[in-house]
Amino acid sequence: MNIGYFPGCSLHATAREYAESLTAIAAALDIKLDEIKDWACCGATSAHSTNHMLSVALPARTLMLAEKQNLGRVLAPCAACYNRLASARQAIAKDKEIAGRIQAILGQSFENSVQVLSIAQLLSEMTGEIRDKCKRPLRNLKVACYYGCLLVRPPEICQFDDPESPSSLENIVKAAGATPVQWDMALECCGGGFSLSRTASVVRLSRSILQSARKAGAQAIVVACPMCHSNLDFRQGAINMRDNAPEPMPILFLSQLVGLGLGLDPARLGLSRHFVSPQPVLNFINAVKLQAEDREHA
Amino acid sequence: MSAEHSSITSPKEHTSARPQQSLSSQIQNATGLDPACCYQCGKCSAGCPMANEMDLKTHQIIRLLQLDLDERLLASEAIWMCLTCETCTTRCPNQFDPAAVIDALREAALKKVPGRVPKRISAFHSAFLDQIRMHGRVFEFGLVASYKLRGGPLFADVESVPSMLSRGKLTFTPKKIEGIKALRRIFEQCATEKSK
Amino acid sequence: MSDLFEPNIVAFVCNWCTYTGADLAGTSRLTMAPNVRIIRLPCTGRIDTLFILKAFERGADGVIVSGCHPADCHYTAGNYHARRRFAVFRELMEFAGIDPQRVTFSWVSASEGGKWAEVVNNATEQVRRLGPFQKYPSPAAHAGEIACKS
Amino acid sequence: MSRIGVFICHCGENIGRTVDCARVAQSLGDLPGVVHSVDYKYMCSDPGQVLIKQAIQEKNLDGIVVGACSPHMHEKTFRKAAASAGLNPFLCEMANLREHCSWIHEDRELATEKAIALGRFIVEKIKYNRPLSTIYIPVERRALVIGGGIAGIQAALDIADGGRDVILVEKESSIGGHMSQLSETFPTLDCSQCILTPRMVEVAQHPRIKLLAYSEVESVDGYIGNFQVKIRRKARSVDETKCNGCGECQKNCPNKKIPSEFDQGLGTRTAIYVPFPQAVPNIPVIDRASCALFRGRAKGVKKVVCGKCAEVCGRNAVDFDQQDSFVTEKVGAIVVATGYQLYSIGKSQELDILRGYGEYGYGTIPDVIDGLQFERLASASGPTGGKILRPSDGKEPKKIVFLQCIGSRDPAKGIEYCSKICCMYVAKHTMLYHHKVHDGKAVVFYMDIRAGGKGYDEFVRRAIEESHALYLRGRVSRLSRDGDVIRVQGFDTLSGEPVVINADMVVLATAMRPQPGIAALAQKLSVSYDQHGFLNEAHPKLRPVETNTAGVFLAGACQSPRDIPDSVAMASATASKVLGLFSKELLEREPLIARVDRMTCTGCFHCERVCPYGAVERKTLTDSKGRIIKVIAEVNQGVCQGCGTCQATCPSKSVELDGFTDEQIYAAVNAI
Ligand SMILES: Cc1cc2nc3c(=O)[nH]c(=O)nc-3n(C[C@H](O)[C@H](O)[C@H](O)COP(=O)(O)OP(=O)(O)OC[C@H]3O[C@@H](n4cnc5c(N)ncnc54)[C@H](O)[C@@H]3O)c2cc1C
Ligand SMILES: Cc1cc2nc3c(=O)[nH]c(=O)nc-3n(C[C@H](O)[C@H](O)[C@H](O)COP(=O)(O)OP(=O)(O)OC[C@H]3O[C@@H](n4cnc5c(N)ncnc54)[C@H](O)[C@@H]3O)c2cc1C
Ligand code: SF4
Ligand code: SF4
Ligand code: SF4
Ligand code: SF4
Ligand code: SF4
Ligand code: SF4
Ligand code: SF4
Ligand code: SF4
Repeated sequence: MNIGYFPGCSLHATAREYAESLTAIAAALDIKLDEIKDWACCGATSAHSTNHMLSVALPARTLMLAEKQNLGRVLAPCAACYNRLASARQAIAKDKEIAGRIQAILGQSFENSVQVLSIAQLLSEMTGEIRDKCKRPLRNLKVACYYGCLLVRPPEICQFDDPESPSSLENIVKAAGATPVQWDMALECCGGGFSLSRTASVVRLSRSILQSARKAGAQAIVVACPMCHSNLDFRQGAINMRDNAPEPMPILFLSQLVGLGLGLDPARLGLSRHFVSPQPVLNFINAVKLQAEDREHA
Repeated sequence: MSAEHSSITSPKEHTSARPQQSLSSQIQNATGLDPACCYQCGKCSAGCPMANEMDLKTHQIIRLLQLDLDERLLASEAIWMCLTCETCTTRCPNQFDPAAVIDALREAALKKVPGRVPKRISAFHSAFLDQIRMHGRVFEFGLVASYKLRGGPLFADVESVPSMLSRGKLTFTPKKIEGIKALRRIFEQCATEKSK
Repeated sequence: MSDLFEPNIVAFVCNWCTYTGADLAGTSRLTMAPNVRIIRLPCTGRIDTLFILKAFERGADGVIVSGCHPADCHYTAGNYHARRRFAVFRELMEFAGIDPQRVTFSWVSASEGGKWAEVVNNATEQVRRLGPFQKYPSPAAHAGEIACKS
Repeated sequence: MSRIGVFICHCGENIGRTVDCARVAQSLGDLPGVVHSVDYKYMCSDPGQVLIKQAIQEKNLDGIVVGACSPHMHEKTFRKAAASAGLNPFLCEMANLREHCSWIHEDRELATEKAIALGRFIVEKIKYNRPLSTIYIPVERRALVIGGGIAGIQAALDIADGGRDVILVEKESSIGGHMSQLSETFPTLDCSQCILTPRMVEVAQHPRIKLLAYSEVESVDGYIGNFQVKIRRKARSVDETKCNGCGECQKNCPNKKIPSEFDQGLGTRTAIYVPFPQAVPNIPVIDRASCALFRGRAKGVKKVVCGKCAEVCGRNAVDFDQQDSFVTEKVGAIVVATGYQLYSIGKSQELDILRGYGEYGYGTIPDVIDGLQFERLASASGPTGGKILRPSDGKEPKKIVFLQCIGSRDPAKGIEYCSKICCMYVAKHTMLYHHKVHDGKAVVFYMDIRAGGKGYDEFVRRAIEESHALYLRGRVSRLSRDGDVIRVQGFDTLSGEPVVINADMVVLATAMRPQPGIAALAQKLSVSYDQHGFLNEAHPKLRPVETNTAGVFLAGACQSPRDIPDSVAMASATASKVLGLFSKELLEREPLIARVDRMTCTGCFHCERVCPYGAVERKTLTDSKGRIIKVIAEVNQGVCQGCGTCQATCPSKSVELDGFTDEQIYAAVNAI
């Protein structure tokens, strides 16, 4: 399968491991990621907080480039980028006037024909393949699937999964062989874009997410957004210090978990780039493997 | 009580129709949402992750807008506190969209009372957008540097730079996108776009 | 056309809303132009658009059609069917050479005496401005008129 | 050749001041066909009427036109006068020279001219009037009541007490409706069963009420005074004529773990069961979907799996082979009293516009219950014997949270209306809770308190002041499970504070919705309903218990959410309407209705499509040998209300509305 690819700024830098793991599983699942040439940043919170037109125009430019490249569907692995691209697409589709103004600003016409997909959407389509190729090393690994605020919301934009009790990540995780836990904070916001400007809020919000996952018995949290990852991973040290340093909670990108499930080499999945070491997860996998081998020998 | 004071503390008197230039009609034009459609149930504030930190809760923001108390509203920190997590919008029983209204209010505040916008937040947004304008993409290292230069808290987070570097998460050398000229034009055009 | 032209206007109104509203205008002693003559029908649903054409043929200069507000029809839905019929009729009118301004469609409820007076006065003014209705121009005359203008 | 008389009234000075009445009389007198024309000071006075009667007789008039006030004022008066002088009343018409002329104009010249024109219209029109006679329709003086809740029970009893026979059809195996499930009722807190049971028994014993429980209306034909109703009697599997309600069968049924509908799933019942001990009729029914024997049969098992109930029945009443049967009843009026159901917050909803409450767990959190479930917990005859206990672990909840307006006033979830009664029953619930759990705390999240009614607001105040319920103004954003408590994440807009409560139990005051299947029933009855399925009254203020279909009436919560006092008042109002209809053997109708010309009707049925009342029927014309000639339209005289829409629509001008025929109207228009 061919699909357009909008990495967004973080996948080139702070969330490099997300990009690496994504590339790795794409290869394993026969997906060809076609990066949009010369894409620009979606503008993120800073654009939509300060200039509505800009927040539509920046994604529109990228969508236009994708259209020129004949990409029917584009994957935006970052939930925030996904939200901006999908919102812009809808704003243009819904309102003829906006569409006209955007075309004027871009100085080019375009059809707004490119569909935007989140990683949850894309992998939901592939659960069959994942299950087929799964090597089952994740058996009994308990993970908390964290959607964050924007992966399935607002429903008018996403039109995918249930905005209040979603199940797509759980289904993907199950296909990859792991066991999702029942928990309470799957949709609560982690503090998103306040990572730099209001760290205290991020710490407060991310902390309750980590606590809830821990309480539910999760061994790792699976995320589908670089911002969520950075808040839960990078900030976790500070949080754990306040919480009397309980066991650190590894935070895995969905692509990393799927990669592990497919039996890919952890080194190719960028696991070493995390602040919270995912070693406990790897140890668990090894233990499972050993057990299985034991059983085979016996 | 001075006239100025009373204009802040009591709802502005409207004659029959809402005046065109009032903040509420301006926001309605920008978002297509009529503030009168909010019936002040508070469900938005109940679910808002930032409610505890906001000086005005989400439904109160809409309330002040209904009353056209623009000075108090635009100067409030609360509108900058919103994470645009869309919880309120997803759950509003009246199909209102507080997140979109707050975005529009921020835009209005930047235009009308730029001096009242919290420094570190406006510094962050400016730094962020500057990155895009300069390179087409955001390079975190440049972003952090520029943010600090613009008055973001100076020492916080500096200790993390080396650890980021060691994990290959920061790049020093920004690359410009090819269409940077066209992109800058988009910025210019959007800056001059009058809200409809 | 002189300043003193007094148009002859016929009103087709329903019994329950507009006729009663016109009664109310009377009991409230609202004065209005004397040019409008009411023909009472049970419902606007009963109004055949041919009545309107006939009225012009017989010398009316203008016509008013008025009944209950959309959701208030005494017969639930008669006025709904009437509205659909009149929508088609509007197009027909121009074809028949009748200036659509000569026909006023309105809703006047039983409690809107004042609104009825307004409808009557406005229609009278409007038709007065248009002058007497001559006759249905034959298609040829119609074409000629257009030719002259261009 | 017409012989028309014209009578112009001065109304004292009222007309005479602005209209030259003598000139009007004279001018109209000159019209062809007019043989008599006079003016007089007060036409409606006795001498005025005598004038008319004399003229009719002396001049042998065949039509009279009275130019006076509005026909809405005196048309009846003058038609009666005409009739008493031997002239068909429909040959008398009025020209409105007062309300539509003298009172609204000042210029005497122009007003007089207009008065002449108005008179002329009517004179020309009346030349085409036909004598019409009042239509009489026979009335079958028995009523059908559909639905045996409190509304249906009250309507049935009132009609029966008024001396008319009633057939009461109830789809469940017992009457009683929702009221039988309630514990105590606002605003007086009397026990629901205590006041309801005697009425149910009265229904069963009333000689004029025929109770058809476990039955549904299959089809309805006919019209006011003459309905034919086919009723399906669903197979109970128990012979009603034999069973004496001893209850042995239930006791011995091995299948005891079926969730009881009556207890809202909080208790259990057997497969052969009566829903509750006071059921009327007190005859069990076998729930075939749960009965072992029938399940065996459905699976094709040869062996008879069970049959315990039949074995123990001393009366041989159990009949596993019973089939649905049908009865047809002829009735003159129908009362619909099908009541309501509650909004379910679950994920799947039967209507597209409805959406469940994911933020409240879609109904998956065990100790989140609805109002009717709370009623069952609070009811002395309920599954817990009246103790408030959590369904999950049977513990007494010490902190209980009530959420109002769930599903109601929530356009996002598909319902914008207020359910009207929940504010009251939540207040009641906090009181019942306070009485039963002294050390408990009740918290209510509300948006507004709607307690309009006699003693209602006082009732809510008592809940707050005496039962110490804490009322917080705001909606709740989310309910989530946290161990064995429910985390309630709400807001109090009055203090501006977010509120998080760890509750032991949460009660949702969910919206009242019409009964399932109401649309199908409404269509059978040609009754309209709103977008939510509540049945429409003919006029919200002036005809609140009638529908637009003559002879079909409404009672209770099927029309909109309402409480017991309102349901009962409405039922009694409906009964008085029905008794009024039944007060005569023949129903009088104004003859101003439509008629189809059999010769010219082409059978296109445009008329059928536009008639707001479904009055147009299809009739097959056959020749003497029974061969079909054509199918044409025919107007049912009992149903037509005389709007004339059919006539304006008919392409071949084959349908005429008496009183307003094309001839009559063109005559008036020609007189311009
Ligand atoms: C939680 C709760 C608490 C309440 N507490 C109070 C209170 O304290 N005081 C008060 O005044 N009110 C109270 N009410 C309101 C009260 O329940 C209603 O006002 C009342 O029950 C309405 O009566 P009804 O006969 O119109 O409808 P229902 O009680 O719903 O009866 C309708 C009957 O019609 C039958 N039926 C339905 N469809 C058909 C069909 N197609 N064919 C044949 N039969 C059919 C049903 O089986 C049912 O028996 C409460 C309501 C709720 C939800
Ligand atoms: C400002 C206002 C606005 C309203 N608007 C609406 C509305 O929009 N919609 C709506 O549905 N309702 C409305 N209402 C309510 C409505 O007015 C009442 O519901 C309705 O008028 C009640 O009718 P009634 O016949 O019971 O009483 P009334 O209208 O009060 O009639 C009672 C009659 O009895 C006569 N009478 C009194 N005592 C005696 C006696 N001892 N002997 C003989 N005769 C006596 C009185 O003179 C009077 O004629 C409104 C009320 C108010 C105050
Ligand atoms: S949830 Fe919606 S209706 Fe309620 S207060 Fe917030 S914006 Fe207003
Ligand atoms: S979008 Fe903003 S206001 Fe709404 S819930 Fe999220 S943080 Fe609060
Ligand atoms: S008939 Fe009418 S117009 Fe004549 S006196 Fe009587 S009320 Fe007045
Ligand atoms: S045992 Fe027989 S008589 Fe007794 S209740 Fe059951 S069916 Fe009726
Ligand atoms: S046959 Fe058996 S299971 Fe069925 S109702 Fe009778 S006793 Fe119960
Ligand atoms: S009655 Fe009260 S609780 Fe029920 S919908 Fe209306 S306001 Fe809400
Ligand atoms: S519209 Fe006229 S022609 Fe057609 S079926 Fe009806 S009566 Fe007959
Ligand atoms: S007059 Fe009106 S009600 Fe009667 S048949 Fe015609 S359309 Fe139906």
